Amino acid sequence: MSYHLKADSLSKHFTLHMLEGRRLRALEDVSFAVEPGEFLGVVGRSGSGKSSLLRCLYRRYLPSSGSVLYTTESGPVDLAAADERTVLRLREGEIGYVSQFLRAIPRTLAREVVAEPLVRRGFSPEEAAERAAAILGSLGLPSSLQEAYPATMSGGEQQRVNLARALVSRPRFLLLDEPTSALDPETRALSLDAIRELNDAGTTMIGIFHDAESLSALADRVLVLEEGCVRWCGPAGEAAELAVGV
Amino acid sequence: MNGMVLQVEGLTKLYGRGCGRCVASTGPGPADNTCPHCGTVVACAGVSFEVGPGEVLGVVGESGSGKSTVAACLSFDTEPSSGAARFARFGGRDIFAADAAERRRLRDFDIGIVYQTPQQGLDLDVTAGGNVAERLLAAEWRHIGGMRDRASQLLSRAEIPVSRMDEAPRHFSGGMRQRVQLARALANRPALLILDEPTTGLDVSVQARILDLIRDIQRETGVATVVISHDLGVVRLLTERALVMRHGRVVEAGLTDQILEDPQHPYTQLLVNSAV
Amino acid sequence: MTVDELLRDAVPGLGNGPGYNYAFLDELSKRELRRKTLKAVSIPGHQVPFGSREMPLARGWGTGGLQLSLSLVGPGDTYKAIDQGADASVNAVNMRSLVSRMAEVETTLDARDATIVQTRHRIPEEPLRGDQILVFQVPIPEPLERVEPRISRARRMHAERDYSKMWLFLYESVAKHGEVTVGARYPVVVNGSYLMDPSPIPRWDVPKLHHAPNLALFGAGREKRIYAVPPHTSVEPLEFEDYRFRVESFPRGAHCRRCGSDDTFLDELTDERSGETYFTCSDTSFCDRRLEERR
Amino acid sequence: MAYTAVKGGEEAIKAAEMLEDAAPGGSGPSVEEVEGGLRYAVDSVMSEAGLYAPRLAARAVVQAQGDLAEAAFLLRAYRSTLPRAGYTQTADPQEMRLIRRISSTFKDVPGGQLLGPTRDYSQRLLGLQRAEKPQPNGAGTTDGEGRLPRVTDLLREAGMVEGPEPREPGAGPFDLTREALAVPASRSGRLQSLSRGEAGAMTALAYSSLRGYGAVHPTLAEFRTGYLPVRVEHPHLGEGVEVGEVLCTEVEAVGREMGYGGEGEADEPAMSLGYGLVFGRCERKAISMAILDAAIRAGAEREQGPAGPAEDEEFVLYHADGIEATGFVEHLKLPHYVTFQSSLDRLREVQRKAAQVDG
Amino acid sequence: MKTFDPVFGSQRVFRCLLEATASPGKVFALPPFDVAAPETVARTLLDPEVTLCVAGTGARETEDRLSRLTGARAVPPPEADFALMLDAEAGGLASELKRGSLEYPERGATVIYAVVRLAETGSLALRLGGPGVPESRNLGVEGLPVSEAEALRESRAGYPLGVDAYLVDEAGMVAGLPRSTRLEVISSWPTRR
Repeated sequence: MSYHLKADSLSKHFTLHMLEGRRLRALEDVSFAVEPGEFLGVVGRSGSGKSSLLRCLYRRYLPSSGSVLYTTESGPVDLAAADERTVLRLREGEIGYVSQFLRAIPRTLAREVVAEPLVRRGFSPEEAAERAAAILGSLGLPSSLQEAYPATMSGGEQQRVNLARALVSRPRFLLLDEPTSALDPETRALSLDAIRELNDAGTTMIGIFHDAESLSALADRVLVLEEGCVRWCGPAGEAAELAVGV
Repeated sequence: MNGMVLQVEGLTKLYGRGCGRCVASTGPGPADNTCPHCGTVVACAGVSFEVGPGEVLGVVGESGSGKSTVAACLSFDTEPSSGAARFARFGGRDIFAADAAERRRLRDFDIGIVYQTPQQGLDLDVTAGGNVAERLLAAEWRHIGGMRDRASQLLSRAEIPVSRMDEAPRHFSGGMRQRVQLARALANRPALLILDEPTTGLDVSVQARILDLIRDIQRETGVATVVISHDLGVVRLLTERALVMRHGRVVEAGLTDQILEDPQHPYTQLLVNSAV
Repeated sequence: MTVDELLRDAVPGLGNGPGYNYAFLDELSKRELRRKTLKAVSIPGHQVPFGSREMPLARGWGTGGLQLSLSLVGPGDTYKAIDQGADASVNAVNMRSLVSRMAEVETTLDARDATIVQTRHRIPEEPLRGDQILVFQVPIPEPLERVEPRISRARRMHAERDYSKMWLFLYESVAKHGEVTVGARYPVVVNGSYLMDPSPIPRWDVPKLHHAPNLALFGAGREKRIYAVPPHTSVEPLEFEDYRFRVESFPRGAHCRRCGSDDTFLDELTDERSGETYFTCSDTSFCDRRLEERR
Repeated sequence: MAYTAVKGGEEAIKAAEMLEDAAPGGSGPSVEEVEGGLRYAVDSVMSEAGLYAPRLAARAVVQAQGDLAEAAFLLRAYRSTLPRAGYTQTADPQEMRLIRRISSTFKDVPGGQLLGPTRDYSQRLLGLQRAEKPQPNGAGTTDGEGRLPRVTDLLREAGMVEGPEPREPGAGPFDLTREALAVPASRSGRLQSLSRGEAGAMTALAYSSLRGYGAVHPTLAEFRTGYLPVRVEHPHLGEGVEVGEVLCTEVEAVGREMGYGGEGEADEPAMSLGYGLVFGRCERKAISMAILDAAIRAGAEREQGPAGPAEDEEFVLYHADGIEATGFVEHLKLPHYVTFQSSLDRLREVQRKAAQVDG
Repeated sequence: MKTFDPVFGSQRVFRCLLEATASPGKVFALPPFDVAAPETVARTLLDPEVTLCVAGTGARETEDRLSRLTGARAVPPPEADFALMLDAEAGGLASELKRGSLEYPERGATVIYAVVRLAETGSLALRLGGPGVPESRNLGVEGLPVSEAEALRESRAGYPLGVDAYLVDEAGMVAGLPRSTRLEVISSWPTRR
């Protein structure tokens, strides 16, 4: 079976030096794989390690052991061990990440925040701005707000800016950490449409959602985490009987 | 050089006579950088890193960690005790082995530096335009009109009103002085930009504007940049990779967001958790 | 035995008054000056430090030029001294009397007859020939002194030919005043290499140094440095493409009240009675000759 | 009219000299009277001229009518005409025939304090009557045979003072009269330069260091005045022959500026040493010299550079020479009308441009 | 022949050297004395303050004599302020001499080559340029190997560092080759001796 990303015995422990070296285990021996174009949902109770997993995959956390084999356009790379420059290149070129909270660039207009990845890929500022406006519009952010600083926006508005920034460059692989949690049903639907559209176009995705509807609307398969360990992994339909932590 | 702009290897700077035991007797282990045997201060030792085209590397640490010594060595303000810094624009050769004339050329053309204190990087009594023009003059510009055009471009890019071009920075605010430094550092399109605590000591709002400016200009010019700062916010905003220094040694290196969210070294954890 | 007798016995040379060698300086001092002079000529524009001796003139009163002249002169020479262009100016008179007394040389007021011309602040109007040596008295030999008072740093700047601070000085004067404001002592580049202070000659005289047929020697006694411009050597004033070097200009119609010249460097004077401004040639011997010729 | 008249400079100079010679007043003291009676003036002139010749110095004082700067200048100018007949052997100040020896480090110093002839400790009352010259009892000097121990040697043995500076490599000491001094100077170059410095300038600079422009505030480990034997190598026998003696003042000052032990010693912190040696009884100058020597070395070691002008070697050495300083200050009396004309030209041009802009 | 006089003899020889330095490659006649021409040059410039080395046939004897007469100290070539090459054909000296530093280029050595003959043409033909030379000037030398001319040229590659040279021939003619002079060997063939 060809995979786009394969985690093998991935573990993440924290050593808290300021607290007499206390150790926390966030992930333990996690293994799974995602096929190209597949949408893998990650579920589990709060504190089960969902976000830690996504962060390890994006290398915002440094995995303690195990590997994360990722198939780039030019061959496999172990994201757990790759040098920083490789990780940065992948982040720039093909792996997107939407965090739970906005980590936008301060003092930068919403439209510029979204346009920036395009500019960095060589789009002209005008075209990047146009595409940014289009995607923000499709997520229901009025153009008046597009000319404002995201830091001044509501949680929902911020979340859409965040999502738009990830979607606009149409990455090959996208990590979604509760990208719609603060949205009202109407805009949530718009967001899910945009995500699905990209997924349909071939982007492989791993996502955490706070609600079962979003999950069932998008996920092909589901990975269930419990206290940092994989409890179950299988087709989305079969997961219905499992308790989905919200 | 593997396409790198700068490769620093084993950079070491001792202040004092040295006794052969200095490096082994100092660093994060003994938690000191003064040699107990001879009193030599080991400002930094064994510092290695590389910077690629368009990259921004952060060097974080508190005062005395040796981070500014790294900047001082790279800008020839101090002579390293050992180590090398291979530089693409210098044909991949070690800049510390450069002779005086080559060093001046490197400083004039290829390495731009912004110091924490403007009086280090500027002549406060020479006009803002003159401070920029000095770099151009070093590059053998000999047309006053041409230099004034270029200087006003650079200054206005640095958000200094052109109307103040013929005023001396002594009359400028701290933030404006830093912007003049930036314009001057970029005058000859350097291949490497070194920012040594570029916003330290400025008001928060002034800091923010300068950081935005630096980020924008860095993006526009694609100049490989090393940012030295004790301020994690500065490093978070400007850099993608970072080194953490303490007692003259690099204690941690990695992706900036990883260092900030998942610091490994006890000191880095302390630093991250000390942010107010 | 008196001190004088003791000294007379100890000192070789001629009978130039008790205790003084030929040309005042002892032979070892002359030798050092000569060695340094040859080095200065070999590295045009470079300031060669030397162990400047105290002279029977105050420091700052031309001891450098005097030491050079005294190390050069021999019985076959004819010596001319000018100050501000004038042979009769106090400093020039003093130099001439000292050199003629100590070295028994001919002196002259006519630049054409001199083998050595010692000068303070001027180059004679009469073009010099290849067999003549022009010796300058230099108060401040360091052209970078205007921008860097520290000798050790200025020396390093010369070593690196790092003259951007001097250029900046000129840029600043244009930025502030719309014009390069350097009057005399205009900085020049010799042989495309070293920045040099031509001593405080007016800008009027600077072009005369460029590819001159004669050797020019510069002596700074107090600052203890010798430098030189060999014949046929480029001497270029610092200038910008859009702000060219210009010599002094005199008011339209200005001319020498004595000889009528309007192509010489003029001194500006005020008529005591009428209060009017008038001009005379700064080079008095040249003026005398023109006056003679016109009669 | 002015001294710049086209003709007549020569005559004007002669006339000026005559006026000076004919200035009112008595004939002044004789050379002998000055040599014997104005001893400090003679010492000061010898010291600043760098030539030990009391008779010639007295003659210079007479000729300069008491202008000591002028007198030092006359003597130094004369000195530069003298050929060098040979070199003396290195003198050892330990051999000094002392007339004065003071140490302010310890209450009771080995060898004892020798106040010698001085009014240091008397009231400074301007005498309004001519005093009788007293006849002192005793020779007033040590014989130079029974060497007094050196306080700095004692301190050094106790590890309190830094070791001697290592000898400079090369043939011999720097010769200030033969080479131009460059900074950083060798120690021999620096000491020679200071030893010929102008007492007033050096006192001012040393004072600035004591006042906090710098941090050198030393204690006088030893202050000695006396006659130092001068020896030259016998041309045939090869051994040293004493050819005379010179009156000198020597000062060794130790400071709290922390240095380190000397070559090969443990790297223990120790006090640093400043050294001064001058011709004659120029006591102020000798002390100032020791302070400046210490200050310059402290300045060179400071990471952030000199803490004041007195610690800045180039500043001190290039400005302390009285002959150079007075000459250049006085040269402003010479005509400068050509350069002035050139400045006028520029000023007018700038004014013209300014007027154009305003108009 | 006239005895070399330290006061007036030196003065005249010095003026001749000064002219030769100021007009490189131009051939001047040294005033004749009872001393070999290259030695009059040495005796004009040397004194106890400088160092000397002599190379070539009879070097030792000449070195001793010059040391005694002038007080100059004899040292190995890399330390010498002045070098005298009695037998220029042996070659190999210029590359050993000191060239000064960027701050003190004048500390570079001065070398005096005793050659056979100086003229406008010679077995070694040099084309000169630079300060003191209007346009260019040719100098022919008999008795200076091309390798030495090349070594001299190489010594100035880092101008202002370099070695200054005087060529003195058997007829008492002198030509200066200060370091500011550009040297080009335009032709050479083996010399007869």
